[in-house]
Amino acid sequence: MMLVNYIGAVLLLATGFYVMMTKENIIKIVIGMGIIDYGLNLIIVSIGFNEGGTAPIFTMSELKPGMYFVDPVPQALTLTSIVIGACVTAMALTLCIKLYEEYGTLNSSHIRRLRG
Amino acid sequence: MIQHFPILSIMVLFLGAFLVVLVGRSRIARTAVVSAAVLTSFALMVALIKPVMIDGQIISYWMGNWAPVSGYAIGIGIEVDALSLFFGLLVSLAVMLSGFYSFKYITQDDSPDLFFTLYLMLAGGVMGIVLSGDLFNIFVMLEVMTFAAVALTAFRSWNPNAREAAFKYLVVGSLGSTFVLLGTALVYGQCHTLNLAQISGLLSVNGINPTMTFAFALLFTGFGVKAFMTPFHPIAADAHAAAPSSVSVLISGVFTKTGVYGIIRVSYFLFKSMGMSSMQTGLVFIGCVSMFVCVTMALNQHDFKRLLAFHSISQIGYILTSLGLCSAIGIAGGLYHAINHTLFKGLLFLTAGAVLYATGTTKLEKLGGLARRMPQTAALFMVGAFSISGIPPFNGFVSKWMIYQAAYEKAAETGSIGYAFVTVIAVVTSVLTLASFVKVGQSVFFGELPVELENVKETPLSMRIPMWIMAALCLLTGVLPGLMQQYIINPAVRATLDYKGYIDAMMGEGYAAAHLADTVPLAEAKYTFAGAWNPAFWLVLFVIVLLGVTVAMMIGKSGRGAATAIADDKHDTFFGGEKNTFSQVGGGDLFWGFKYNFRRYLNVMGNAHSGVVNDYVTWGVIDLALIIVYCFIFM
Amino acid sequence: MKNTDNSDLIVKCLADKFLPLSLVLGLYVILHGNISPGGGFQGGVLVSSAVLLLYLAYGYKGAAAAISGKILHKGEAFGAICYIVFAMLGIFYGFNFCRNVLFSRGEIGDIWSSGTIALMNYAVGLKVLTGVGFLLMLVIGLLAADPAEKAPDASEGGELK
Amino acid sequence: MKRTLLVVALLIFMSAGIFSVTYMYKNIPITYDGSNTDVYELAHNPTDYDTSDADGVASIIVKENLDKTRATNNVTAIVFDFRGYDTLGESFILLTAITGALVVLRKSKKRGEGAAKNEEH
Repeated sequence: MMLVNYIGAVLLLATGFYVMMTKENIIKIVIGMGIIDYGLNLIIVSIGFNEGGTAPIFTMSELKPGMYFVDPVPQALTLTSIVIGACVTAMALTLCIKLYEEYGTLNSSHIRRLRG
Repeated sequence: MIQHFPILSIMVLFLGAFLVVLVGRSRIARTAVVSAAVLTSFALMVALIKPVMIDGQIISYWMGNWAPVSGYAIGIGIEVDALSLFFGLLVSLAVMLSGFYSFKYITQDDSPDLFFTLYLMLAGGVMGIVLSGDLFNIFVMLEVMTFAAVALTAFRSWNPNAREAAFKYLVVGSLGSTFVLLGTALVYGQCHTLNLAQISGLLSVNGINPTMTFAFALLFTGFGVKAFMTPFHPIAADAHAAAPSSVSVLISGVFTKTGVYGIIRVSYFLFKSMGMSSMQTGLVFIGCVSMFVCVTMALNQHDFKRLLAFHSISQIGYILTSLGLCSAIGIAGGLYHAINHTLFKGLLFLTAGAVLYATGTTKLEKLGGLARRMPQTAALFMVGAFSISGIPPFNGFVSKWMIYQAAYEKAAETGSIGYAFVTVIAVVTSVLTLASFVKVGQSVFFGELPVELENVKETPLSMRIPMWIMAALCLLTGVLPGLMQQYIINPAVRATLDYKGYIDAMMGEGYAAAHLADTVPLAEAKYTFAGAWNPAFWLVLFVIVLLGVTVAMMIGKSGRGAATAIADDKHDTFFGGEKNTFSQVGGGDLFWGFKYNFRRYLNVMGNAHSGVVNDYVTWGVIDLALIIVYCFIFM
Repeated sequence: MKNTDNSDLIVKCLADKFLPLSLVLGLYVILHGNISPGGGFQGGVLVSSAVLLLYLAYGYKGAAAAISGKILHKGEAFGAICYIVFAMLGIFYGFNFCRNVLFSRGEIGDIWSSGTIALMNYAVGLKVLTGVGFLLMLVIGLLAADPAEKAPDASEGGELK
Repeated sequence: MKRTLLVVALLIFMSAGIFSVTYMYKNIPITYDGSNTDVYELAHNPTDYDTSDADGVASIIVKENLDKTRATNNVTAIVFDFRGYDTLGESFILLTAITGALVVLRKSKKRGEGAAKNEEH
């Protein structure tokens, strides 16, 4: 539980939203989505963090009395969420490649055949 | 044995998807695998009607037998109450009918094996959401569903708009997923668990603190994105228009239902915020804005499928409005409308797909007179149009009537003029819906047949059968509302209002009583349904009128001969005196008077639907900010 | 990046040396996923990086000669089916879905001590190494197809060589 | 106009978010207070360890893991056993994304061209 991590995660999310809202290059929009993913992963891992805790693995030789673990559940959630983020990025980039082929530009204000 | 049915009905769809990857190159194997998967899934859902809907049993199923230990749910649970089963039935029915339709429909595209892989993935993801009992699991399945929907939107390689629509859909959809995941993380931080039932029990104990208010706003908005509530609707219009029609059925009839389902779970079960009148007002407001904005946008469209897409969100607005009323009849109306929305919207999209299959275009200006070439499709379209506009013997009337009645009762109960105004908006929206379907019918199925469409043929039988089934269901749910209410709707409404039973079924008897001492009670489950009309009379009247009109037309025809399409001079004055073969008003021009008078409003809306993806994200984030402020003030 | 004629001997030699290493490391991470940090997913990605090594050394043609995209895609579906079947073992044994039915054998820390977890780990490993490998093959295919159509860019090519 | 709305919305999100997480940091107990769980004791005698005063899912999972699944890596045990269904979903996502990439990147064809090809099968 670290306040700095929490606030950092919120700032990362806000940065990602800002990038997605203002940047016209669609690659940058994808980067914004990536930043949001990092913010999410950071906040999930931080929720499970415990000051002084060790990795939640029972390896006999390293275990000493008085040790304690951090919460393993958010780490498992983060593993899933990282993969999902990677899939979002992969899918979005393939679409970007195709859009560039079709429109000859990466500028989102020119990619607007569907409107109104 | 019966407790395995929900998980099997999810896994059968996914297994089918993987088998299609392995054996999908051959058409027979592919058809067999897909049919088996969708039929098995539907059959398993139907088999659950008896125990869950009628006997009132709630199936709780722990993955890997990880039952709760000392009051904490450690594993993932699947929980099927009547509400989940209601949506599960809806989903599997739409998936089955649309799947059978696709076998023939998709032959115009290449690589159908990939199509059916993604199709079954989408279906499985939606089933996973509505049957799941775990918040993070819902997020995971939401992502499966979103990816499959995005990929299917981009599927038509010959449609130049497909990739653009898919990209916008992916960006805005991932925004929604972000909100849901952030909300889930905060809820885990508060409750130390991810099980829906346990969260529901624990949140009342701890009360609603600022973190949970923030989480509620995030979860609500996140599921709102999936339901395409108003600031998020442009992407839905793009996606529907670009996707193959059988996928449009799924996106409109099934995908949006997960958003509705999520909103019900979040606001009725988890946070129980629907007990507060301010939250009810908020949801009703969102619903009203959705239905009005989208129906006016629909009047302005020139593309068949895009128009249908806007209507789809407009009907979602009805569902949200009635759910926001939080009375038994309101919820019943909303759920009834959810069924009807899937049926008539599916039917309309399938007819649009049939038109596209036969003619190769959905532009209203290029079509016309197809009723002569495709009489069955035209008849089916009329059924769908009557249903969506709420003409009595069809199903739209019943649910809309219930929604009007619920809004009016709410107004009488609270004494606020606002809820009476909701009824007015709902009726006006219904009228505008009818108006825009008059436009579509006139410019697609009636009027002059363009020369290019002379040798259009009726669609193949395998595509017409699912449409006829949907039309029959539209009529049946319209004339048998009592039966529907008794066996399908009322159990779901009871389940919606009975969160204590939901918690107890999952966490063990007495858990809810131990934790839910001081809860705000939701609406009491009293059922006072519409009074003095009997759908059977309406059906008889409708048949009589139909027969009369047919007889009159036949008599009239024998008098006038076959010359129905000759030019008549009386229209010439409106068109500069030129003698055309037939004076048809183009599809885009039918409501030019309306458009002219509302040009300022329509200009504003047109600028807002700018097609730039940044703008859509901006509207989304602004909407989130508004909801956050609203929740922090009133919750 | 533009160097698709892969005449670079150093890259080739290093790739030949590193390819087995990366494969072994990835397989190790997959196989020991249940008792040490890592797991099927991470190991799968490590193994699939072999595609990139092949591409760097031998170009798209070399990579495509060694690896077939279709087989990778089918392998991925096969891995997913394996996963579902392992999860369904629970139902066949009379328990619930995802039930770990083969556990309680071996001491804590043994490779077989975790039962179905290990099997699922391997299924996910197979799925990820084929899946990500296939994705990389797709993207590499795009890179390989592009330069022929585009006009040569002097500012980029001149500095890289 | 749009810029102003955008900045205001972002500021609202940031202030509400920071307020919420600060509240969570100060007032809400952490999800898994590890100091209540004697890991050393647990590792040597997993069956008898008592978890009746659990403060969250994690403290039970850490115990149940050694007792029932015998995987030493807690995270892997959660990923594949306690929440194995999520991992299943995650692998579905990967397959969906890859199939989606394949769909998007395939060569674009004219309408109806696929029909002729299908008849061969």
